[in-house]
Amino acid sequence: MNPALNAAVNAGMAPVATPWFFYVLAGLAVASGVAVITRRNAVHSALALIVTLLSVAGLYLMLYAPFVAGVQIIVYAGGIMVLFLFVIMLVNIDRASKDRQFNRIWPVGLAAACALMALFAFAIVKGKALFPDRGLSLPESSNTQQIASMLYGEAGRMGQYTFAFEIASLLLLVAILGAVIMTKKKI
Amino acid sequence: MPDFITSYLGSKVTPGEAGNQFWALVYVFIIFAGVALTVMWLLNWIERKALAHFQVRLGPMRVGPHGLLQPFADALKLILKEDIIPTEADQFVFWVAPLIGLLASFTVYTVIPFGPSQAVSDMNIGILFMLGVSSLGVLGIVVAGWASNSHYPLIGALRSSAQMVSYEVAMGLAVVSAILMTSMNASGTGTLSMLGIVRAQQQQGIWFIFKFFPLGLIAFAIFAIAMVAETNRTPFDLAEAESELTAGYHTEYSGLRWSLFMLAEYAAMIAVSSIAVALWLGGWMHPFPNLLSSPTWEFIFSLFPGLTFVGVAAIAFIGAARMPSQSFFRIQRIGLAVFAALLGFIALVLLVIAVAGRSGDTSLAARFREGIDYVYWFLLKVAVFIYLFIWYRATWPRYRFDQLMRIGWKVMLPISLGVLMLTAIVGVIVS
Amino acid sequence: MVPITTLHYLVVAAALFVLGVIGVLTRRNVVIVLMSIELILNAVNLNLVAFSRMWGNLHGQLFAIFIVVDAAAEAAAGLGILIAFFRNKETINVDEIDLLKW
Amino acid sequence: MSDRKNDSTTDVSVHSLANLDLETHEKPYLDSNELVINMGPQHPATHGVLRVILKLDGEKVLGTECIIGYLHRGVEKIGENRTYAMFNPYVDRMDYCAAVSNGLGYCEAVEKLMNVEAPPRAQYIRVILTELQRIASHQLWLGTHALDIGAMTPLFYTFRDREEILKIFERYCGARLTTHAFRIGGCQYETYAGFEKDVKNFLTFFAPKVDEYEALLTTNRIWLERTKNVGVISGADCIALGVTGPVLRASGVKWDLRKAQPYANYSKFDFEIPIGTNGDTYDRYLVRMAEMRQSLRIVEQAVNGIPEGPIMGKVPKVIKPPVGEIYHSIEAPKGELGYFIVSDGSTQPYRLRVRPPSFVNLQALDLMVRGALVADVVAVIGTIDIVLGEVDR
Repeated sequence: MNPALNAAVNAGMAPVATPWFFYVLAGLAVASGVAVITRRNAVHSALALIVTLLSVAGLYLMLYAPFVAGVQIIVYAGGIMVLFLFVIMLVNIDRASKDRQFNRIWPVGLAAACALMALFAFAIVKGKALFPDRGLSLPESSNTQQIASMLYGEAGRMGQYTFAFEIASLLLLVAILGAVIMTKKKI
Repeated sequence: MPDFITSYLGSKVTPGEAGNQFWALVYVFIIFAGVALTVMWLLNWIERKALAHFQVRLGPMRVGPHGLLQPFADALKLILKEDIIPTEADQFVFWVAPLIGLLASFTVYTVIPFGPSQAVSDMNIGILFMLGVSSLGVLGIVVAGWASNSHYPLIGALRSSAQMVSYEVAMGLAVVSAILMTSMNASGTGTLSMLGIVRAQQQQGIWFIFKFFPLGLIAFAIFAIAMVAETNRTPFDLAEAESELTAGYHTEYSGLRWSLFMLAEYAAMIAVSSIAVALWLGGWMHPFPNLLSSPTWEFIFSLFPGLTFVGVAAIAFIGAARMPSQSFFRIQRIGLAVFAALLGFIALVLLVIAVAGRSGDTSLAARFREGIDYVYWFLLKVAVFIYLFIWYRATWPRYRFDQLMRIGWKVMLPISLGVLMLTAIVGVIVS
Repeated sequence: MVPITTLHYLVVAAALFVLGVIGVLTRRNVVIVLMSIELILNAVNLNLVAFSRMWGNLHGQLFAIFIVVDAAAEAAAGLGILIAFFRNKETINVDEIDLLKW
Repeated sequence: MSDRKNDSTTDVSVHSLANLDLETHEKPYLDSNELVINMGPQHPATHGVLRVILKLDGEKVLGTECIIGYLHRGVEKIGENRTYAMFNPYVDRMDYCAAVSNGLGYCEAVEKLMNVEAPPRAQYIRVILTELQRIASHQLWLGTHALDIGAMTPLFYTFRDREEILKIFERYCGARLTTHAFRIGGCQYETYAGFEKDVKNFLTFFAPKVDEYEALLTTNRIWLERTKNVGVISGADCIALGVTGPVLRASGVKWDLRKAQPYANYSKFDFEIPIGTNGDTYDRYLVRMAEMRQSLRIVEQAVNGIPEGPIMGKVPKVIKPPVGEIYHSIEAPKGELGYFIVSDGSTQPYRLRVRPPSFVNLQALDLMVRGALVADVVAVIGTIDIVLGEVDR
């Protein structure tokens, strides 16, 4: 890189991953997460969930995990959410959105969630020391290659996760078959 | 400041790689504005003219010489039209749907490699990002169909979502086989980066369409078919099949919102064509980069951009000269002549740059020449695809939904899987 | 501005997790319950990736990928069950799914 | 006509509209995929203002109901309030894509009622113009049908060539679409100078154009997939429903009124009746393409053999047919076009009834699209070749 460019970078054109960026993404994720569980209309919820997923993908990018971010976008936002929308359209939700939205035991559920939140808060506050303030920088540029070599192994050696990977594919196959059989009217 | 600019122009990396937000923003702006203008004006005009000439008619002729200003008139009309939102529609979703589609198809442009340093960013997961983001476009369509709260748009949306999800599978497998080819080098590591894929073709001295001869071609053909389905164009335009679903998912849309859908669709056309060019047709490289790489040939190829503009300018001049001689056409004739002169001036500038940048390797002109070359060859290849899109539209009827799904799952998917496996096997044997 | 540490990500993940739990425990609409489960899985993923960064290895990211696969399987199966259920019971309210067979 | 009566005993299940159940949803919330949509009256592919109510299961058509009458003008009632000659232009407005054929049928019916005959030269002119009109009508059908199936370009090709026919009409009688070309008893106008040359030019011009259309479509894979085995109807079903014209012939029934009950000199011309075998949309396409070629043959023979002589028969100034009734039908481009006229001896018909081919053929729609997909409905509506002006009258 040439010196002028370096100077320009140092003069305030900081790299993309600024704290500011984190707060925007985190805020978006949480705010639309709230929208997911409060919206009356399932399509609105789904759209809010897509925003959450995309902001989480952004957080992955900030964590130097580009491949996970890509997978998140392509599988979650592009695949699973389209499936969700498809199903929401198939099941007529007009009546569902006029129904009561929360079940009868919602205070209990909320209390349980609050307890969980308290637990998390406790753990985070007390266990601050457990999470050292270090961001070991992973080499972003070879992220995909490293993941690949862990999944598939290299030079004839089986990878650490090859077996798990195969099982995951089996799980997907079973899920597909199950979904097809369950949705068929007549088998 | 000039020093800053020249120093940047000398940089061999993309602004994203250099971590230079300012230049990245400038790039994003240039590319988005360029794409929007190309789509709105050039693509619109060319599609209507080409289609008209396929169909033994003239196409737009009135607004501007040979209808050159027609797209602007149309854009103005669409902007001024009443913005209708049906009462029964879901207001917010109806409003946001075209923006989703637009955002998805424009975000893709951040990783398109117009040249080795002529891209916004060289993302490590470039192709994955592209496929992912372009698959988000379907959300806009689905949501638009749902929000209209009307039957035709709903059927259009259902069709479109099923179609896009199905063809994405074959498309992804074809892309994977191209990515596999990038790993056929000494170190055996491939890449997902768009720039990296083109560079791999450069290093291996072959466009991937010709690699492992029939395999690359088949994968490319699969992609070329799937990308037509991805962009909802004829013969796979079932989502907006005019004769069946009136207008499919955008039946209830009008005015500006409708034009946003069109903008998104055409931008997506350019985007997927760019993927095809980058993955199989050598991206920014001129033809036969390994054979014709001597300085003389470099010079000859660098003349092409200028000569293209000379040709276009000549066509425009001939058009001006052939205008009927009534006084009514006088203003049009003058307009066309001015336009031709403008094109000629651009041609002159390009030729001057090509000649001036020939000698040195470090001078500013040389870098300009290189940049222009890269972008020119890339865009030329993309233009071929755009022409093919128009040609398809003029030639073919539309598939039926079950046939479309059958082709997607029973023909394209097995073939692309087979090609992927064969590519892997051949790659292992070769290396 | 404070530099972003692992703890920040943990807080975000915890918030998403709790939101997901609230959704699962209180909503009636099955589709939204399934979406809340996706929220929970995302929170877990975010934790894993943050820890992966903290420890400087990729195992966390790999787990995140496996969880995405799992989420896809879960969504397919869950929505399949939902459609089958909807066809038989004419409802998508989770508190009306109270019979083991019908 | 008699043999048709015999065949009508053939057992076919004509689906009644009652089993469509549009109003009563037994399971309204249950079958998530069931959808009732209105196709038309404002829809790009219903060829005017036809309204088809489709009951769909996803994309599959469970049933259809045609709602017609949006273009009803009471043509038959108008006929009872006009003199015979005054009513002649009205028939052009029924099937406005084949106005000349409509006029021919009406004029011949009245002539038959009055027991006069048009002179030979008039007969030849009539044959030339009606066969040209048949080509024009089929061209219009081809263009719109292809457009329905998604091929844009044939529409412009056919309109370009149809223009040549319309030019001949315009030069002959001043009008292009609703021509009012014939009069009761013959023709009003003598052919213009150069008429024969124009027609012959058209013959040489048009023969390769049919090949051009076929080059675009006949072996096109997508066209084949979209039309083969789509909208299949058997010959027996056609006869039971009264379906005539190319739809009937594509189902393998060799029935053409030009051969079966020759009128207007058709017995003098040498031509073939193209028939299909499967009765699907593709066969109907092939039959119509072949009919265009046959029409060219007829026009060629007619224009070469056109005799000299008067063009108007001996018809009184005030047309008052004797008391009686008459049914006369001709082979219009779309099928059997019949006129039933009851005369009470006055200057106006006592009752006038038209048997329009489009109206009768449209009945077959439900039979042809049940179990097919939405896209097939459009293809079948196109292939039946309806004109709403004629369906609704």
